[in-house]
Amino acid sequence: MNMNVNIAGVKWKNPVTVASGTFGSGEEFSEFVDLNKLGAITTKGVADVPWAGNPTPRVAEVYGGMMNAIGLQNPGIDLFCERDIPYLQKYDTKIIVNVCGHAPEEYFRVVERLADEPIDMMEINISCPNVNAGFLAFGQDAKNVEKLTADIKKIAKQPIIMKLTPNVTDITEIAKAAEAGGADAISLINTLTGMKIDINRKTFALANKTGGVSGPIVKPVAVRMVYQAAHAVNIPIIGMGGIASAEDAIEFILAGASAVSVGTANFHNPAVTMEVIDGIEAYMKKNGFENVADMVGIVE
Amino acid sequence: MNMNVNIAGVKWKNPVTVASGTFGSGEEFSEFVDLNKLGAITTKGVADVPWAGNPTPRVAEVYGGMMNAIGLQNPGIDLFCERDIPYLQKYDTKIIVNVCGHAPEEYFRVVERLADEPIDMMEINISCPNVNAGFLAFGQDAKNVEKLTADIKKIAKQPIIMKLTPNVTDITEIAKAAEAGGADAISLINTLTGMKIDINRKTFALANKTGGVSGPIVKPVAVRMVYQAAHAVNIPIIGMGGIASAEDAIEFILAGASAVSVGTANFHNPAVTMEVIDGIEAYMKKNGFENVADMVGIVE
Amino acid sequence: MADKKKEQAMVVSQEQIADGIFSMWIHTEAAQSARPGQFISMYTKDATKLLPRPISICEINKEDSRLRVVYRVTGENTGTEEFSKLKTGDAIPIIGPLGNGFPFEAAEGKKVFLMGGGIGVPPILELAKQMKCDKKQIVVGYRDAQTFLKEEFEQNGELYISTENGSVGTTGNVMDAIRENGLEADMIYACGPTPMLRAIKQYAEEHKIVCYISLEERMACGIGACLGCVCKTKEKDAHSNVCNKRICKDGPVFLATEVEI
Amino acid sequence: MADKKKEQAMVVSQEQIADGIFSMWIHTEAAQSARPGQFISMYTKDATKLLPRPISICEINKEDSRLRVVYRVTGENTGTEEFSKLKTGDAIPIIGPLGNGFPFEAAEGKKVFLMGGGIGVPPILELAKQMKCDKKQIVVGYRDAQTFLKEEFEQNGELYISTENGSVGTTGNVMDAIRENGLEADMIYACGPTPMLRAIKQYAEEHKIVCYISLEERMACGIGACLGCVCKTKEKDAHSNVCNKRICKDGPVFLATEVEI
Ligand SMILES: Cc1cc2nc3c(=O)[nH]c(=O)nc-3n(C[C@H](O)[C@H](O)[C@H](O)COP(=O)(O)OP(=O)(O)OC[C@H]3O[C@@H](n4cnc5c(N)ncnc54)[C@H](O)[C@@H]3O)c2cc1C
Ligand SMILES: Cc1cc2nc3c(=O)[nH]c(=O)nc-3n(C[C@H](O)[C@H](O)[C@H](O)COP(=O)(O)OP(=O)(O)OC[C@H]3O[C@@H](n4cnc5c(N)ncnc54)[C@H](O)[C@@H]3O)c2cc1C
Ligand SMILES: Cc1cc2nc3c(=O)[nH]c(=O)nc-3n(C[C@H](O)[C@H](O)[C@H](O)COP(=O)(O)O)c2cc1C
Ligand SMILES: Cc1cc2nc3c(=O)[nH]c(=O)nc-3n(C[C@H](O)[C@H](O)[C@H](O)COP(=O)(O)O)c2cc1C
Ligand code: FES
Ligand code: FES
Repeated sequence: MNMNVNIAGVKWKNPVTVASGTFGSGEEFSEFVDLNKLGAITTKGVADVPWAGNPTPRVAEVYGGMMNAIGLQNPGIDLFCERDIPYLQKYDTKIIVNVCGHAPEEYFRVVERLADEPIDMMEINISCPNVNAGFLAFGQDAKNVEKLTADIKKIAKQPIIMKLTPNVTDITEIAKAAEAGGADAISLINTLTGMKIDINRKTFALANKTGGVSGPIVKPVAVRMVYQAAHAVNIPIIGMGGIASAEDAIEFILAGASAVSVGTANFHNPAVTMEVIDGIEAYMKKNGFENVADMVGIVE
Repeated sequence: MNMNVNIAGVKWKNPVTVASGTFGSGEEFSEFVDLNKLGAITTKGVADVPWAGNPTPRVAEVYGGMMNAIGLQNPGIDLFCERDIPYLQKYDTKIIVNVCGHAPEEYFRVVERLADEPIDMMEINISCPNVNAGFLAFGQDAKNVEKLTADIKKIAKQPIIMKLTPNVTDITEIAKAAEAGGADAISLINTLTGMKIDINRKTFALANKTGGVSGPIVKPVAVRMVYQAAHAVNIPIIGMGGIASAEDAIEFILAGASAVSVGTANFHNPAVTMEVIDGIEAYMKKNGFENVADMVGIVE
Repeated sequence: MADKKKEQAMVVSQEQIADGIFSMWIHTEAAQSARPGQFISMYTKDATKLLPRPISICEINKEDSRLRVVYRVTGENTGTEEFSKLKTGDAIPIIGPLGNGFPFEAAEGKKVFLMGGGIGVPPILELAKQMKCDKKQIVVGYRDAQTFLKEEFEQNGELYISTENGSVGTTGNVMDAIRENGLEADMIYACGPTPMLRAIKQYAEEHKIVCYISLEERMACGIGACLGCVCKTKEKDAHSNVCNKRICKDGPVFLATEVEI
Repeated sequence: MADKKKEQAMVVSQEQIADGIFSMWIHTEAAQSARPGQFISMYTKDATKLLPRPISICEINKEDSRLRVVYRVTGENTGTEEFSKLKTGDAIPIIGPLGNGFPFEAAEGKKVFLMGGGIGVPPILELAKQMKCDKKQIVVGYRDAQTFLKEEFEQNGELYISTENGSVGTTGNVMDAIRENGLEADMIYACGPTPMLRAIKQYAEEHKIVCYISLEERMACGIGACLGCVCKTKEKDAHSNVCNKRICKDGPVFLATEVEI
């Protein structure tokens, strides 16, 4: 059974990583998960300078999922390079650094700073709905996406994954823009923008009013978008949105994802990634797949 | 306690109707629900001529909701006017006819045909994602929406509700377009486009591949969009998407909906609408609201 | 009006009668008006599973207000798996009886095949019990020796069995059983997987005999409102105004000649 | 490494000790390393409720590997309502112990206030049990006469009670109880609603005494990964590199002077 996947020239030992922001820098989960077993670790988003994030409450439970408006709190790229990258290097797994910013220049600074760091890939989060509330995120406009991707590609030394927001009319348009800009891969979906009102307190559940919806409830939309994107572009896709079991992960792979990320499910069961990896292998055995790559996109 | 609401000049006895397509023509539910108790009955979509709809399977269960790709099967406006409207007239409730079409002319024919029928409002479904697969629906383009609304308003004799799709980047843009076109009200959300893959059979759960996601899992997105739309337009909003209890309905009302529709929940509990109505009244009592209209949009 | 409702039926007894096949008696008002070939919508208590599971009525006991259902557990974490864990006294939310049922009265004086295959076998039992006809030939097909409901069938007609692996009765399917035993009929009632129904429909056409078949489709409402569960019809249907009928409301039993399968 | 896990703890006993307040003993490995002021994440079995419920450890019994939690049922259809229905022998999924706990060792030789309010009262019990200090003054505030855990507190220090409706002890809040009884201390440990903690923090500042407070916030991971549960800090925090600390990981107990509440 061959679980290896090749994502834009980077060989992962299996197709399972974690969704940015749901796994800290990896360290927080190291007591629960053998980090060596993961195909890759995707870190929380990091910006050029430290960000304090949004006021609390920042998280809320909703039926079958959650909402967050963390607001991309992060320690800034300098401390991140000093502390978090060396920590992850101790493990035999690929390192994907998720990058965020308010404006192109902020992204560039982080990408430049990371150029000579021992990381394997970068994931560019152009889709956080919680920053610059009131404005549409970069990632909702195809022209922005193509330009930003192209500009980042000029300075990046590692393969670039553009992470797409699902809050768009036509995901294929955005996926194609990322590809046209030279993205090495795309990942999707980021969170769906939602709202929860506490009818007893007559106020919003989140201080930020809106937040990003994640967890099992977003899976049907996520699978659809991965499928559509897979039929629109020729670069690999990292699929995510509600994956909580091997079955969920396989659904994304059959729809066209070359790899998958597990997010919110880590909060319900910190060891879920191990179960997902083992479950994919069991499915391959049962269904006669030699290579996990042979499963990608076979449901058309 | 005053449960009356005034939606574009039409007085409903309470703010609760049913979501189009989930309640047949009303008759199918009459054994379970006292139709006289509903604020309004919204019929399934009707087109100028009969439509056969999509191949089966047309429905699939997903975690916390369902997907459908009925494909707007309907008996055509002539039989509808002959049979379904007279049936509904027997009840003391408002009649809202949901109208669908593949092209503007098809909508016009239905709207014209309904002009002299004893119905109270029309809801224009410009958002069905299951028709013309591969093309974006009318409702995803603001210019289309404004033009179609304006053209329909020219010939319609009853107030017009434009029903918006959530599969858009910016719901406020579409809501404003409907208002600019002269819509008397808007309703949202229609279904989110999703996909489900059966990993054992290695095929799509729906013959149509994609389908519309509905039920509790869409509520956070629906509440957010209702809130955003309520802050973008001055016409009344009929809110829906995952309402399965009075608490859910109240969440939409506090977010800015003047009335609400109950959809998928009817399949889980055919009498749910009665519980929603009674529960809203109980909440008003407990929270000291004299008029249901006083609750609309108070969480800002 | 507004007299039907989702009710909390009560589990009277439950037993496993074959690998993955369970038989449950429930106490329910629905028993009073139930007919063979009708079904009930059974609901799970898992808050993430919202749609009904349509399950055929296998036996009716009006006196004690009881219905029997026989169903297959289709996998892990399914609604049917949840049902299989219910114990005597547990509540189970249902709606029913639903659908039209078999027009068994039409069989009077006729030589009849009552045919069932796989998990389509159960509804044939109550049909056999209520049917009055000249010659009641029950032809049921199973995968293997787990011929659930066999004893009950033997008490209600002439029983012919086919099994795919040949362990009991005719090796093959129900059509093979008819051929092997040289059976004849002038009317058919059948329930089972689509390939079996297709073969039966063709047989009925060739032999020019009236044939009723019970169909299956994914359902959302179960009461005719959502148009999820349609089948194609040969002629335009008066209600839908297109060539579609609703299996939950207009069926599940149809004249084989009126539907395209 | 990878030695912690979500475990299935077992309910040893459960009783209601006041209106809507339940006390549960569970059998869990977590008892071995637990400290007063730490909490556990309790998970519901409702597949629609995915996030943990953080609940403070109220008592620790290492010998029998047991923890006690005392919690309020916050409403209908909540996770805590589900917990309240658990019976002896039932499994309950938990992660823990989590957080830092009270640094009770620092109290040695000191005159101490151990203060709790409302549903912040429970963690004070194990704290009182483990603390060795010169003068152990337990000051706890309740809404009314339902002074749950009162007997246990009486056995572990000098007990002062305030009730909002004046039915027991001082009428008012815990600060009123201190004033009314003319109490003094040179160290404070407190847990309770934010307004109470604010008042205590101010009191400690005025009296220039060291004060530890236990904070609450909505959590998603409970283990420091999601940054959902932060509180504002006065100085830049070394880990976050901003003026935020994680309540689940860096807390829930903080020096009152280091956080802004
Ligand atoms: C009229 C009718 C009568 C039936 N009678 C019986 C019977 O007597 N005994 C029996 O074992 N089975 C019967 N079935 C099939 C039975 O409905 C399904 O096996 C059952 O719904 C599967 O549910 P699940 O919880 O096991 O599967 P899940 O996979 O959890 O079901 C998910 C969804 O798909 C639907 N679904 C899955 N399989 C089918 C199917 N084959 N047909 C229709 N819906 C399906 C479920 O109802 C549910 O909404 C009947 C079906 C119909 C339409
Ligand atoms: C460190 C810490 C220790 C706590 N110790 C106790 C205790 O010993 N006894 C006790 O009764 N309560 C305690 N609480 C509060 C307790 O966590 C909430 O009352 C509980 O989570 C509510 O869950 P629910 O299922 O009743 O409500 P739901 O409304 O179903 O909860 C929905 C979501 O909101 C979260 N939530 C709701 N209220 C709170 C709250 N006040 N604080 C944090 N999260 C909340 C839940 O965890 C869940 O994720 C503590 C909170 C924290 C942060
Ligand atoms: C608490 C939280 C924090 C997140 N932070 C980030 C982030 O920093 N960068 C990012 O690209 N996505 C972030 N996301 C989005 C996830 O990476 C993922 O795209 C999304 O949650 C959908 O997957 P899931 O349903 O498996 O959680 C965050 C999600 C959650 C729940
Ligand atoms: C089976 C089904 C059929 C539907 N048919 C229509 C339709 O004909 N016209 C329409 O405007 N919306 C239709 N809808 C969308 C619903 O009216 C509603 O907008 C959506 O389901 C969200 O509400 P819910 O989550 O309460 O179901 C349909 C939904 C379902 C589930
Ligand atoms: S299931 Fe809704 S019409 Fe049959
Ligand atoms: S709850 Fe995730 S960091 Fe505290």
